[in-house]
Amino acid sequence: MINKIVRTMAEALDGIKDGSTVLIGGFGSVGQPDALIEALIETGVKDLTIALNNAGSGRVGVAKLMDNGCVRKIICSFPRSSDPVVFETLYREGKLELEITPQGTLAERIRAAAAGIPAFFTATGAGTLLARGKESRMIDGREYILETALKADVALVEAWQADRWGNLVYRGSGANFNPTMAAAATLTVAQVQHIVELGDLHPHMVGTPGVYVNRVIQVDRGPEWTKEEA
Amino acid sequence: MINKIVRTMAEALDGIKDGSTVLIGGFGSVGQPDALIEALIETGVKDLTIALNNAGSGRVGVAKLMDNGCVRKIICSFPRSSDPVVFETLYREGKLELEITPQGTLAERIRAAAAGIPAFFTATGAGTLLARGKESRMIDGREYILETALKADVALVEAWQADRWGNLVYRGSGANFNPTMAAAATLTVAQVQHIVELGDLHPHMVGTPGVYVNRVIQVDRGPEWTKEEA
Amino acid sequence: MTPFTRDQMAHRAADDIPEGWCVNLGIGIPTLVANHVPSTREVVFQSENGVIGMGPAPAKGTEDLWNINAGKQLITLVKGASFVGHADSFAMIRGGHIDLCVLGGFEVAENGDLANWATGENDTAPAVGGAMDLAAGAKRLWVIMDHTTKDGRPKLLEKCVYPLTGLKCVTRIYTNLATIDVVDGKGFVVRDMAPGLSFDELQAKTAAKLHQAH
Amino acid sequence: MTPFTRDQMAHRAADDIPEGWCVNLGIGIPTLVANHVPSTREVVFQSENGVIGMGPAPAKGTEDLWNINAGKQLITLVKGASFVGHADSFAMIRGGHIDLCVLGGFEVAENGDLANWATGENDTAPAVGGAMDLAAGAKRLWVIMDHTTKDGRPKLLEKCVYPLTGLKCVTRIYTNLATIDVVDGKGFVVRDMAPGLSFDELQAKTAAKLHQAH
Repeated sequence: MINKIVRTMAEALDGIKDGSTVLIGGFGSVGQPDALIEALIETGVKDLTIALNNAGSGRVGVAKLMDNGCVRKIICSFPRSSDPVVFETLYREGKLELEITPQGTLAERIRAAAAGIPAFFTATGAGTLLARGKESRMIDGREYILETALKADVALVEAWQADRWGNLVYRGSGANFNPTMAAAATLTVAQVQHIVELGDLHPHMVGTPGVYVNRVIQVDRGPEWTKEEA
Repeated sequence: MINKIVRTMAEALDGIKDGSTVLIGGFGSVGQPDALIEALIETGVKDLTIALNNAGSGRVGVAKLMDNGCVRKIICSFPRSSDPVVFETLYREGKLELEITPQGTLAERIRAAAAGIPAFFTATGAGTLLARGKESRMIDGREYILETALKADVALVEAWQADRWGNLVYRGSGANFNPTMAAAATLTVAQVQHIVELGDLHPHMVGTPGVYVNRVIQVDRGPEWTKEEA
Repeated sequence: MTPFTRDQMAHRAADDIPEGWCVNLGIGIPTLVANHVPSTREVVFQSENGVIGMGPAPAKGTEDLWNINAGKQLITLVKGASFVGHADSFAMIRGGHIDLCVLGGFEVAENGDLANWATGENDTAPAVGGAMDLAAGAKRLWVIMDHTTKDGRPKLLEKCVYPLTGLKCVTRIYTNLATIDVVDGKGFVVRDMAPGLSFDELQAKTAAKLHQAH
Repeated sequence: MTPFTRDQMAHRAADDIPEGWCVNLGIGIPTLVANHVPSTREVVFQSENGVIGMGPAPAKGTEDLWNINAGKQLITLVKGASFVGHADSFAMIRGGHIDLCVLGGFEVAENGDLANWATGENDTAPAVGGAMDLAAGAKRLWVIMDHTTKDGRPKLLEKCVYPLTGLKCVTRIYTNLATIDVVDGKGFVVRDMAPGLSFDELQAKTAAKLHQAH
């Protein structure tokens, strides 16, 4: 019997090594795997490269991960979120390497990794500072730059429902980076609000087929996040 | 009020010109816009380049489109379907140009057109006859070939349900090439089994957002196709 | 002379959006544009985090924490809304399926170049978000911004000084002083101005040649 | 000597598929493999037209015309099944997420090259389908085919004669005479043979050196 459901954070994050590249889902707090991030901090892992949209705010979650010295490099589109105190301090002190990638290029580089596309051309960023050092090419009279796949060792994602095959259903705008990241890593771990019986998810509602998911852990995100679908 | 629903095939196919590139959805008969293909034949349009997975079977549908001399070139992965009599005759007589593309590369070239990616590298076909004339490159020790976006003037697709915004819901394995093709053409026309009120489609069940669709026409595909969802 | 307020700037842009367009609104004043499109005119608002068909902010007590826009504000959905993931959302943007994007700006050049993400090459940790994707992908790009900086320097220039977001992408600018089209091969063409403002006064606050619309 | 039947070939391959693998089966004998995986062992069958979690053919009267496999045969779904479109389905294939693909073959070379789509450079209208994508993308590629052509020519060769489908992609071959691993740097290694067949007899029907497994 295929059963990807694990009961403890130790099992969920087993085997994540120093120096790994980790994709972290979510856009703002929506679809962000908070509990997995907390547990990752507790493992004491070092020298991570993390890729996600923002660089955390305040001193919790991703900010705390960086604050605790777990992160060597961050690949993101928008490091200045609402309260980027930890990021700005570490970056100013030269303790954090930053790779800025346009948000759509970030999503597409991860999608490319998931889809076996090592590199693709895009007009995004052509002629700007972010094109520096990148191959460029005129195609049909327009300039494009070559962007490369962003493959990862680990993806931490969040979803609304899962079954024991690891099929994931997202809620509202909670998909965002999650389905793409789930498909682009060697080890994908999903934090979910609800676990349901196999066969209870509608085949067309599945946002991430279980093929992409290695481990699922149920985490109650608390009363403010528990509102059921209408 | 946005209303993409049209009542006649003349409205549905208005403006399709000789020499157009037309994407035709479906895999086998599932998700194939039969009625739109029939109506396209009746317009008497000429010199089309059509892109789809198969080259038709028997003397109906796509085969009839070719048989009536509407098609100059076909881009597909598998021209030899169950009864490819029309294709084989025209091809042998030199009346039809053929571009064979691996099925996944066909899908990805159409997806690239939809996504603003003019070209991408893939390992599919590298080192084979289908790599002839294509740029190739070693990336991380593996050979890849450069494939280009397949953009189209028209996409003819089929779906289960639609609303007046052109949102489409697919059924069973009926999505196949349809959502990708719907997003890759200047003019996208959808043939659907059911039209529902705006707001009746679940936001997560929508396989093609209406943004991609220009016209919707309701066509009853007949009793064998009308079985409702369980 | 009475400059346009933030809401007036947003309202003027909203007036120019026809029914049926799919529109992406940037953070700040651009977000206000949605409030000024009358509910009788159907415009589809897309957010780069994968929402197609955003409605206004939710009434107190009806918030759904799962539904946010690109500025991470809570939103509602309209009938006909759908969700996609980030890769598909930016495929929609990059692939030219957004009829209009409205962004804020630091500088706009007369050839349509936009600078709105960094204030210098040595900017500490510049944050680009989805602006470059939108600049490269949207069918039309309108900028809403003050005509000059707080200390009075023009933001409409012959050539941008700050690092570019996109090249030749801006097609119209709504400022607190005027509405200006960016016309290929010609430059800035003034559509209209704030009440009481003369063309010469507007030209004096602009570091590139202004043209009068015919 | 009793050669393996088509069902025996499929059964032998099925026996080697562990629980949990995601498997894509080609048209022909490979499709039969699913029938030989016991229902107590969960294997996820993927079809390139976007079905993940195919079950057996439907019972008469329960057919759903919307659910077909890559061979366009009617299928059922198992619990846990999901659907994607073609672009996502081939992203799954090309991206290395399919544990195993089983295909038919015209020829396999001792370096793992596969030819299974065209019989010559002047082939009228060759039809490739998804074979090249699967050959390039699947983690493992097994081939099920007769050991020789109908007129007795070997199909296991030092080098393929027909146009290639994929390079160095085949990892195991199930023929009507033997099961043979393709080992990097070594070539064909025989795992087992049909009852009553000697190694020398098998070598005589093979146009490349066979190695005995230790």
